[in-house]
Amino acid sequence: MVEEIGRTSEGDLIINVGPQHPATHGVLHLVLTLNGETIKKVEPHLGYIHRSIEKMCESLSYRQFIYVTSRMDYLSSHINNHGCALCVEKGLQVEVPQRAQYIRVIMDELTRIASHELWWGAMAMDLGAFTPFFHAFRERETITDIMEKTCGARLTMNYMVPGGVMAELHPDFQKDVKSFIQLYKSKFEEYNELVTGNIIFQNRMKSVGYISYDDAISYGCSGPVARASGVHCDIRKLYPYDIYSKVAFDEITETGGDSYARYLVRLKEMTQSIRIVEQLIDNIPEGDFQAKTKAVLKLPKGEFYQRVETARGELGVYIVSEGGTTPYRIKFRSPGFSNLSALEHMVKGLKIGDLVAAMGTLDLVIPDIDR
Amino acid sequence: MFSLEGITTVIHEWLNNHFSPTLALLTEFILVGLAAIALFALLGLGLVWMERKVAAVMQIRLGPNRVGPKGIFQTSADTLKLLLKEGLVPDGADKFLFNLAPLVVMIVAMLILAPIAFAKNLQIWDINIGVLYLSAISSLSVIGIFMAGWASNNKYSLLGAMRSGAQIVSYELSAGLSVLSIVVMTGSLSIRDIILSQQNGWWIFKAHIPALIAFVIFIIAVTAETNRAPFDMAEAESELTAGFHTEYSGMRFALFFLAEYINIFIVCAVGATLFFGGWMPLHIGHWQGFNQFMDYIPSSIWFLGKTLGLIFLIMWFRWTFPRLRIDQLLNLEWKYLLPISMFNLLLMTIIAIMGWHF
Amino acid sequence: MLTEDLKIQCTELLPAISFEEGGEWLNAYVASEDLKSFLGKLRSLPGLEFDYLFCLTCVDWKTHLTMVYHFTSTIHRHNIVIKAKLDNSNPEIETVSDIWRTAEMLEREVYDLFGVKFIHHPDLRRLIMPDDWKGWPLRKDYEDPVNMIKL
Amino acid sequence: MFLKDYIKDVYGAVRSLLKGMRMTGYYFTHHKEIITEQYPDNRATLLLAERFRGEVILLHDEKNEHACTGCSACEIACPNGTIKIINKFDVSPEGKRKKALDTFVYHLELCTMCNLCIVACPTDAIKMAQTFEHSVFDRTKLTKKLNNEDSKLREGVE
Repeated sequence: MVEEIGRTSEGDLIINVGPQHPATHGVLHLVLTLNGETIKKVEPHLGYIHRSIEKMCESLSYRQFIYVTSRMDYLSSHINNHGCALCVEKGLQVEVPQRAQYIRVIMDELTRIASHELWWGAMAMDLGAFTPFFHAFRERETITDIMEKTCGARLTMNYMVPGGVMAELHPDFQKDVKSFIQLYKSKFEEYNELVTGNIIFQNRMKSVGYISYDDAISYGCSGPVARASGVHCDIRKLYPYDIYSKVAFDEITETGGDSYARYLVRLKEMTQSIRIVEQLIDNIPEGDFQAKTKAVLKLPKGEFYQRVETARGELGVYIVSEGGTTPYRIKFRSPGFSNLSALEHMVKGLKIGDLVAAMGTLDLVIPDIDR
Repeated sequence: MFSLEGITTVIHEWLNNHFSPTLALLTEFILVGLAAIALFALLGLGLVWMERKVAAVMQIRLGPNRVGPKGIFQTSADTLKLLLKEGLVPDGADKFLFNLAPLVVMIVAMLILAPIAFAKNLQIWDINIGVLYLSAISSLSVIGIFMAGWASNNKYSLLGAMRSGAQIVSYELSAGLSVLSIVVMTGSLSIRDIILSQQNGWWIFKAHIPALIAFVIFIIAVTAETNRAPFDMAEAESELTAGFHTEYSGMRFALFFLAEYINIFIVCAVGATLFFGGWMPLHIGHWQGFNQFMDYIPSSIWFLGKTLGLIFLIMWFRWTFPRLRIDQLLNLEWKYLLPISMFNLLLMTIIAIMGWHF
Repeated sequence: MLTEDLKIQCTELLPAISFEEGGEWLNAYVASEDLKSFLGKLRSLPGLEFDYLFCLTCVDWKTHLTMVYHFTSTIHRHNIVIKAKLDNSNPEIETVSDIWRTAEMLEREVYDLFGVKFIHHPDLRRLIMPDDWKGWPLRKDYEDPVNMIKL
Repeated sequence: MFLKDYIKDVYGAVRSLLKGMRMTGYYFTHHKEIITEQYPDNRATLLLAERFRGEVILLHDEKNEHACTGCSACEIACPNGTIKIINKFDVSPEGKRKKALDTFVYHLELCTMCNLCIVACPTDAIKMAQTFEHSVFDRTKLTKKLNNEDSKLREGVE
């Protein structure tokens, strides 16, 4: 007969969500303690896709380690690479040509849109609506096509190198990006009709997974998660890198702090990214796409820290150099890791369905958390 | 002209002429049973294919398109695959109940077929309490789901079964009330009488806005009762992986899967019967010419057309809406649907008493 | 607040503090036993209010370990890096997870990969590696012939 | 007042749901919007971007000559040990020993298509090919020798 296993002494149900579960988008493993449908405790178990990237990077040269970082947060691989390249440049004190800076920022923003598109579809799927996923992929596919033409890959591009970018832009690049902007603008209203305005969606997301301003800071949340609680934490605004100081865009903040606020922040961020791309796409200056660097890069002895804003939040690249050709120690401060730590605080006392809704709007990418 | 009308009468007379009455009756039993099973298989396969196609086009995809023209045999191939698969029973499962559960769900789905009129004079069992029978039997399927959830020895299954129980018990109420509003109009529980009462127009047109409201509530409630998105709390694959049938594989899973589609067919057939006149062609008051023209279309086509239309509506819901949360689901029933349908029943009663309908 | 002012204020709070030149932000070395009380003051004193711990990590220098804390203030927008040297053989330090909640997970990660014991940590277990894993993978002397492939 | 809000709630909810249904209904009736690519069937018309990184190839011209001097720059640049250059020493007619490529070993199973070797190559001897259907049943087939039999260094390439 059915045995009583997996229960606490109080009779609560312990349930494993993951490592193979549709809502965890990868191999996250959450151990839930449930009282009926109500969540009493959430305990993340990590490491199912841990590759020890930090240790790997210790044996790779400064040119080589950048490609590995595409495999952390694979949805914003350009931005990861960008952060690493910037950190190495900071150590080398290389001036990156204007053209390369423009290209980098355009690529970053396209990546951000692509990442948010995927999040939008996947989150709708978490909540039980399948159709948005495919609609989101239609637009995302256009971006990956643009990336493929210029960078040669669709997901893990490895396009940013210390000193600039790896290759010249594809001749069709500007045309393609403009046609993408057209497509995006024509389809954006659909997102609101299909998801944002829908009463079921709103009820599923409003006042779910609430995190206050102070808690968001204490938990080290960053990116859209913190901005939905009203924290100003957009690295692009606070510590501008490359040409972000020259472009006009708004830092989106909401005050709701719940899943719906996080949803709105991401949705509005896509529009802001489009705005940035529109400003830059016609004004890419002529010039080199890469600064002259030595064949073998050597960082001076010291510590270098670079913060960039990925689609999920603040990525920190911390390089400790001993003056050699490889980093002595490298640490990636991943946004998902800190955002995940706030999950238990968000969903305690809510239902299982809310866990999925809250997790969906955290936009977790598991390789980013495990590294 | 192609028609299923009177086909039963022909068979009945032929059998009675050639065999003794007992043997004839027995043969009829067997024939009906076989027909029901065949219908089952066909409907299941057809509806799964339809669902996949509808979903695909709404999701700007092509859907199944490799096995047969337009992928029409895809579902047969899938069923064949499921038949050949090993049916696993998890460790610590209650084996007897585990095996029984899909059968219960299946048998319940089959039982409801009995009073449904597929065409003029084509009805398995013209029972005088048809509507009552339908609502009574349809709520039995929750027992099968409960069994599956309990016997699987899996916490996801258990949660799914618990949700399903809460859901079906609640939504049974408003489904029953909206069915009752049509019963009030006709004054009969028999499916045959209900259809005949729509001789001069369907109830959804004849009984003004209250009938429309009753219909909307009915569709919402039956979507919930059949565990379909946006009310698929029992499955909720992004929350409970697959809910009550997480541990099922092979043929047992196929039975659950088929039963889901049969249930959709049945509730849509009931909806078509109550609100759209079943096999009754579209008649408008005293427009003799128009009515006669409509009669040329066979009654079976009318019935199937209406039912498929409603099935499409339910599929449309599924591929548009996200899932509700369990407490919101119950809120919707107890705070919105139930009060509205009770008020609506009152209105319908007044309309029926005063004779304000056409 | 400017780096110089920060320096003065930190020296007032803790005379034993020593600073490291170079680097983008103010780098300060604190003895490991003073760390907890010092960080508590950094968090709460008006004018400092380093409320955002954005990076917590450890560096293995073969002779010793160094805990590295990166702080920023969301109110004043100034940054500081606090470091604390730890003994190589028995690294121990007070947890800061009661001041910054994010430290709970980050300290678990550091414990997992470097073997630093955080005193009074609410739930100090392995986070990424399996529970029965032997050794501290990110230490420089760690050897794993199976999983580490030397090119 | 309460009743008014209640009706307003219900109306707003139904409206928002109908909006969503209008959207999916639009796609149901507009089959032109379908974006499915029928992959194995459209191989003939499938166009890959010319920079797509499928695998590393060593370029040979019609005279079976390549431009690889065997300098091992790609081997050093590779982060994964994907490339192994094995050199031999040709003896020129004047009796001088000259380094030349013997075997260009390429481990496709280790390659991450990062393009660093292509960038590192001083003579543009290697490039990325657009092939992408790499799956095989035997892992050893993924270890490839990139230079053709009897191929030699192109004249004038140093």
